[in-house]
Amino acid sequence: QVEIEYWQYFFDARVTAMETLIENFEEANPDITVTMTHFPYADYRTKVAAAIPAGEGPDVVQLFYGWLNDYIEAELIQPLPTDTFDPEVIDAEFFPMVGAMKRDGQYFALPTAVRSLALFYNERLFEEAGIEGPPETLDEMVEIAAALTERDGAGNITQVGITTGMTAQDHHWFREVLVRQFGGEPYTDDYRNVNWNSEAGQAALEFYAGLESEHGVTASGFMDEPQAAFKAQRAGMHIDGSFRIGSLEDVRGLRYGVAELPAGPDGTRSNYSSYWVNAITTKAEGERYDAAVRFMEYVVSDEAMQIWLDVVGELPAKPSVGLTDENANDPTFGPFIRGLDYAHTTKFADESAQRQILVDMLARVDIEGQDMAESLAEAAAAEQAILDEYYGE
Amino acid sequence: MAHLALRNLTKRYGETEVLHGIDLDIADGEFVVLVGPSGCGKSTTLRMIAGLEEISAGDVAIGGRVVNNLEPKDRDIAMVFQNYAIYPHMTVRKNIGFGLRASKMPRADKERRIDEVAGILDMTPLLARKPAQLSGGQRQRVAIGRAMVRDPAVFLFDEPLSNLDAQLRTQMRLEIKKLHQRVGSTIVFVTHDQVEAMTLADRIVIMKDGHIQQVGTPDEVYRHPANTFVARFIGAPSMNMIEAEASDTAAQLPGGGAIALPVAAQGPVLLGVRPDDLQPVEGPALVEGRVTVREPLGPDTLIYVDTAAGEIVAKADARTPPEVGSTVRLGAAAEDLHVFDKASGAALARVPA
Amino acid sequence: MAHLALRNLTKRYGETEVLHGIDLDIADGEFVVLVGPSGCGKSTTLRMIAGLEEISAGDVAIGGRVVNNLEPKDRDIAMVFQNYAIYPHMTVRKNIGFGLRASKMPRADKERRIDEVAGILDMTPLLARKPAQLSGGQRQRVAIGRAMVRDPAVFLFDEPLSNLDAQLRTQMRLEIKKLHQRVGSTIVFVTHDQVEAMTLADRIVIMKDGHIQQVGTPDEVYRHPANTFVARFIGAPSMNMIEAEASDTAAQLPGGGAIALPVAAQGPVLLGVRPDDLQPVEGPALVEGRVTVREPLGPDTLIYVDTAAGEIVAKADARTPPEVGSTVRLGAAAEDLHVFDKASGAALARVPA
Amino acid sequence: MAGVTLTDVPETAKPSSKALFARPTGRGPRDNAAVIRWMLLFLGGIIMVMPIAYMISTSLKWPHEVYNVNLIPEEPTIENYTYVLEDGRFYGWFVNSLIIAVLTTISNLFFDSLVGYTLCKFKFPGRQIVFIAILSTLMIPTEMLVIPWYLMSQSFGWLDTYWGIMFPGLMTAFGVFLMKQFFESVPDDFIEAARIDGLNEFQIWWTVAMPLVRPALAALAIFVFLGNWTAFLWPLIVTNSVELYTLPVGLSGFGDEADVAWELIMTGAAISTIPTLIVFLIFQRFIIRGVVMAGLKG
Amino acid sequence: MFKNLTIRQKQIAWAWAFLAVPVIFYVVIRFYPTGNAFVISFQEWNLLGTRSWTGLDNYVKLWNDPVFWKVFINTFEYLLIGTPISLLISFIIAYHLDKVRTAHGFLRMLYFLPFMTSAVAMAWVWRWFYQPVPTGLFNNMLASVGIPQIAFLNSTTNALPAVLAPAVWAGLGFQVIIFMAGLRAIPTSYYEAARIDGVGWWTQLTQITIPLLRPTIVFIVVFSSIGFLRIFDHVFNMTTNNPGGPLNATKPLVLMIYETAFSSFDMGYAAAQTVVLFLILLVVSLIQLRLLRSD
Ligand SMILES: Nc1ncnc2c1ncn2[C@@H]1O[C@H](COP(=O)(O)OP(=O)(O)OP(=O)(O)O)[C@@H](O)[C@H]1O
Ligand SMILES: Nc1ncnc2c1ncn2[C@@H]1O[C@H](COP(=O)(O)OP(=O)(O)OP(=O)(O)O)[C@@H](O)[C@H]1O
Ligand SMILES: [Mg+2]
Ligand SMILES: [Mg+2]
Repeated sequence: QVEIEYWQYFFDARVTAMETLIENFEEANPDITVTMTHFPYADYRTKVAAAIPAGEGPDVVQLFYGWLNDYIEAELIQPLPTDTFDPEVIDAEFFPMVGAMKRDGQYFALPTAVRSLALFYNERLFEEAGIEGPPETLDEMVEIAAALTERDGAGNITQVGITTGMTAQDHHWFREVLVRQFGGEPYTDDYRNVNWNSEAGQAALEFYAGLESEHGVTASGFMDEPQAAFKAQRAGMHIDGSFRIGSLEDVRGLRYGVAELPAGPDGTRSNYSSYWVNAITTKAEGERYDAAVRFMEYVVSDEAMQIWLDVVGELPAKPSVGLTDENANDPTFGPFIRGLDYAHTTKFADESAQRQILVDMLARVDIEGQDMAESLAEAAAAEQAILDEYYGE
Repeated sequence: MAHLALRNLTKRYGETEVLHGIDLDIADGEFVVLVGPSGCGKSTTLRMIAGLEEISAGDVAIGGRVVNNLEPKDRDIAMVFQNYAIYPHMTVRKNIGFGLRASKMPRADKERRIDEVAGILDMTPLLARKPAQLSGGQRQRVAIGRAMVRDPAVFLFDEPLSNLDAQLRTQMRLEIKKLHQRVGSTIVFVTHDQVEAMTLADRIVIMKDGHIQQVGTPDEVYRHPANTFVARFIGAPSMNMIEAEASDTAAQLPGGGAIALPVAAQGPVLLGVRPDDLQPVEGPALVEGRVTVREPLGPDTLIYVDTAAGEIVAKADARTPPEVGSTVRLGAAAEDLHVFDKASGAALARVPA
Repeated sequence: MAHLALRNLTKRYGETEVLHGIDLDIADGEFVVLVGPSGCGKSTTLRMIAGLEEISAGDVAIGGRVVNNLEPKDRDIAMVFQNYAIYPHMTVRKNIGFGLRASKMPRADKERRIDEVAGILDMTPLLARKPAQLSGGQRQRVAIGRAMVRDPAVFLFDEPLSNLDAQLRTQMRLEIKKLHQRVGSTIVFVTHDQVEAMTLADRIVIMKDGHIQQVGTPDEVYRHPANTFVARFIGAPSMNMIEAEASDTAAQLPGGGAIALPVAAQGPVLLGVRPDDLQPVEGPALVEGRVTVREPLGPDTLIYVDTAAGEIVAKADARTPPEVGSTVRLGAAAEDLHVFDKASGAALARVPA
Repeated sequence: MAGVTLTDVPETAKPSSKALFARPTGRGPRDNAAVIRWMLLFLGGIIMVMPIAYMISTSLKWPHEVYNVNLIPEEPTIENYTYVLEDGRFYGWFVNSLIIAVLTTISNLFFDSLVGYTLCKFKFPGRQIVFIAILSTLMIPTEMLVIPWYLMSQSFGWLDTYWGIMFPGLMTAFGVFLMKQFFESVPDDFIEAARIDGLNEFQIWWTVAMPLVRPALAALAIFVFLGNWTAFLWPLIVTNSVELYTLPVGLSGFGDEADVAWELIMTGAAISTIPTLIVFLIFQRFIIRGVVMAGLKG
Repeated sequence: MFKNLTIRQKQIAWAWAFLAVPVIFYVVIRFYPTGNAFVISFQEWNLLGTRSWTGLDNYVKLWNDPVFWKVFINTFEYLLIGTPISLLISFIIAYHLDKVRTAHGFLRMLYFLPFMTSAVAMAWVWRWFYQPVPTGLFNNMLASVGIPQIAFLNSTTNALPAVLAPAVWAGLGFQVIIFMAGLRAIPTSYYEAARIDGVGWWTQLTQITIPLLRPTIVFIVVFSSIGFLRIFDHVFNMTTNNPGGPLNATKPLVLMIYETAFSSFDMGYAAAQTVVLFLILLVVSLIQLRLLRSD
């Protein structure tokens, strides 16, 4: 009888889903018991960082993909055995961005589910404004947004066409979607070099900042948070991740649709994808290690992915599960799953710091009236500094 | 004119009445002392005169004008508090000058006035000091100075000496007396110390439980107390009280024996006799008993005698006091006896001498 | 045995020596009072006896045993503090019983002892009250009760009465005197009030600036003060001091005129005369001047007289005191004159009477 | 730091109950001033509790109404309260918080006052240094201490225990300083009298000095209780099992990466204010008297 | 042994006996981690891996970090705005509250309530108050009287005061209570004497109340200064989306430390910042206490 421990952050649906998975797993493996512990999301990272190096952690742990480097470097997690997790098979079966979990030909961690971005739109507002359907391109998006924007007598915006906010998901949209759609490549050298300080980057920034300054279809920080404005039905459109679906469901009276992100001027489609992965810590040894491997195996199985999608609403990490007709054409999940096909995953050195740089870049333009190109250059240099320091000069 | 009149002055705190209609007339320039045990309403009376306490009923008139609704500052009074209330963070000069802040006097005049007052109080060298650097008596003088500087029509003192030690008390008592003689203001002075009352007052007002018991010159209240309360309160050690049964001008004593009275009375009476007036006698004694304690006071010695009438205090000659344990027989002249009705405690009128 | 001995008792705070080698022997059962002006070291002495203050040099011996390093609780003493130090959060019973906490007596015995002490102090009905519900005198008795309950060999009192008003003081003074007579413990009592000292003490110790000035019975120190300091300190009002030029048994007075001395002296002397001993005279006067203030005290009246020798206080008969402003001539019997060396202040030995 | 001996106030500054509550009653124009003063203070008080009113209002809203910032909910509901209270774990968290806050408070009352007493009433070499050293602990943010504490708890086996949650807060410099100030107002005579009566120093502190600073202890109790009741970071780090969560840690689960259920947070906040409010109401009478002595004497 | 000590030595023995447990506690639980922070400030450590010595690198980095200097200035802005304002407001409230008897306890509770309420919940409410129209309470009020909108939070100049306001608001109750205690300790006879002397309320306030309240004022100054120099919770909760923003306009030192430690996991750098904070606090406190002592 082996007992192993599993850690993840707290989110009702995730906990429920994992409980189901554990139940199923324990049924199939009566000699193994899995205990799950979960912590509040906001401080999960701190908690894990305090516990695991101290050897207090679990045998199998859920990590954000961006943290992997540090955990590998500190030898806190161990590679997945190649006999069970053949890298070649994984390369073939999983969506391509999972490849980021591979080091020296070995996978260190695997996700059950992944996320991507899509455009949410308020169907009631669309109908009231007589708009047929969601925008296909950025230009269309701006047009529709203009039609949805409302102002009071003093000219203060009371309803935005589209929400914006670098602090939320827009920094991903900017980096991996807009920059690419305006013809650029945000990073080079496996995300070690900032490359968005370019014409494409500038065009992307001009477009993004222009939504407010030029077209007046949005107000950054409107109603504090983009999702709040959308929930309060004071926003026509809203770009967000798949994890938002669950909370929008709770909002009574809100009818919304989901569409793929609008295509770029030249028709380019792009998306950003992120995921949480499961990994085996170095604490697991001997039979616990074996049990952990078996548990990992189950957690990334097709069955687990479908359960995860059904319960949590997160997208399966394998096309074989995700791109089934039923899933890919689901009115809600479909656009996200289809987005996975052309999604990119940023390799962050310090996600919050890198996000902050984009937040500040826009703030300098908005609040301080700095020239866009200048602000862009400054931001790029700052991000480069973070990357340099992280990867070691 | 600083004639001060209290008419049916009453104070209630919520339900409880603590002052039951005080009537009192104080002439211009008079020095009146309010005495009485703790809680009898002395401070309350004074504070109503000052305007610090609301008047529940009755009037306070200063110089013939009813001031009930005037603010303290408009009453032309000054007050010295029991704890001095001098400001610890100000120099003596500032403290004294504080009384002039509200006045429109030119600055130079104010300074002159402060110097003058400091001179009178002998405090000129101390003007730059702070209260912490002063002795108790000096602090007291600062408080008086602050009152004097305004040259008010009426001075109010609330137990100004009670924080001082005996030596200093005697000295300050004298200074206040001198101050009064010099400036001639009306003074109302509160104390619970009867020695202070006796030495300072033109007239003494003895209070108890919110009622006036007697008003009179020190001599009057000492010699002719209106009732047993006043008799016991004035004079230290207290007057001895002996229960007796009177019939006309004679009384039957508890230890047996009879004595002549200075006044005609019937039934149970209390005979009051001051320790000073008791003398060893050979003949018929007022009281007789064993000496239990001897207290030498320097010039005199007090003896405590256990008698049939209870414990009696007497003053004996310091050089040849009776031994503790010895038996003494004490008597008093008839004119030194005070006769009170036992039931009411009121003094019985004397036969005119 | 509770013989108490101080040998060269010295106290230094840092650099400053505040007690300069006190030597004192107190017999078992003796009532000794320490008096002296504020800051003279009375409390310090007492606190070193109690073990609350470290001894800088010298010894304290109780019952013949040096106790310098013993903790207060092991010295078999009890102390009553100036502000009583009774615990506001405990009932009277608990406060009194507090002194027995450390004792190993059985519970029932302790209770009995508390009741006994409460009985002696007349506090039995008050045992369940808290200090806030007691009057000043009652609090004082609680403090004494807490000391008594332990039945210590030595009682130490540090100005226990100075917070009380005059009336209560007189009463408590008596109770302490009675206590002493009943329990017969050794008592060391500190006060700055000389009346207290006179009335309570078997022997008085007069201190000044950390030195003992005189030790003697109340009568001795009153009648034969060792120096001008003692002469002035003991007796109220203070002894009058008149500068004079002596040659043998006569002295030249400042206002002119000469007077006979009870002792032979040469050169500048101070003649001390108590206010009580000054009488109006017809013939050659000791002093002569104008009456400035009159203070009636009840039985007597004090008069303040402005003379060539400075201000002189005298006691006059209360019934016929001289008017303020009138001129009086005062004299004293030669045996009532105290003669001091002007330079040293020491008393000059009297011719045996 | 010992410079905070707040001297300079004369003996007469002793607040008597009479001095505290006797105020000259006004009349005439002063009456009007009093009414205006009262109105303004009341108004100010209302403004002060405005955000709290919004908190309560939000806790009574359905999720869809949360972002409509109106004070009166259109469709008030106690659904959130039922949800929070029906969550079985809530009671467990509540009890955990209560146990921890109460125990920590007791410990602080004991140790802070013991140290404060020692620093105030004993003269010994090193006194000043000890005081300043203790005070200097106020100058390091807790955030920097949690990692060492974690490692420490781990090696002592304190992780995921009540003790582990409590130990860093067992004593605080704030409490020591506060108590030190309060003990200054306890007359030495009380202590010396007890010495003569044969008590040892510990008994003196416990039976004589402590009861005399009861008001101070009450004030300290409120502050410590409040501090521990709302503590978040350390309880989060040190606990693993949901059963051991304190209320703030548990309630933070109402937020996740996607969004924060503000109506539930507000509900939780409203509920968790109740115990502190009760503690405050019980002790507030003492606070005034307590702090008087702390702030101003000695 | 103990018996032979002098009384003074026995006292010392008792004192250390009382201090024994607390001293061990403080050494182990407080000083050791603090010392640790000092050591880490000379190291590089990402919490997960091993530590390595880097000498003064972290300090050099700090010196050259423009964000640090911005944060340094912000921290002092919190101190210099927060302390006097909260001092003034709480004094005014306490001063008047002290004179009120009707429903005194109720009023006092109103002012104390914010001190007891969850900072997270309150920050959210305040954030909503600050929003532009149509949702923000303040801007709606401005709009209703025709005053142009104010960008409270989305501004580099207004954000710091806007974030500070809830912090002041929350701490007011505590300060009011201490002030009231101080006020009530001033003997009424001082005021009665002043009334008899006929001086006005302003003179009473400036010549009597404030000088006599000085010890209380100093007490509050020292503690609220430590509080404002260590401000964190309120800023963090008010700016959760963009901690310390916009453009670091509201970021205090503790928030920077927190981010460096727990989002960037640069423990060495965070430790260096901690050391700086420690020194600032120590110097400020000692100066304040010095000013007090020199009285
Ligand atoms: N604010 C008050 N509320 C209720 N009763 C009061 C108040 N102030 C005073 N008293 C009561 O009024 C009575 C008179 O008090 P007052 O202060 O005038 O006495 P006093 O004669 O000055 O006594 P003391 O010699 O002790 O100063 C006392 O019984 C006291 O308890
Ligand atoms: N802790 C101390 N440090 C320095 N000097 C002190 C200390 N305590 C007392 N003194 C000084 O020692 C001297 C004697 O003080 P002590 O308290 O014995 O006087 P006292 O005779 O009791 O006076 P009082 O009648 O005022 O109580 C005083 O001059 C005092 O200033
Ligand atoms: Mg009075
Ligand atoms: Mg003394």
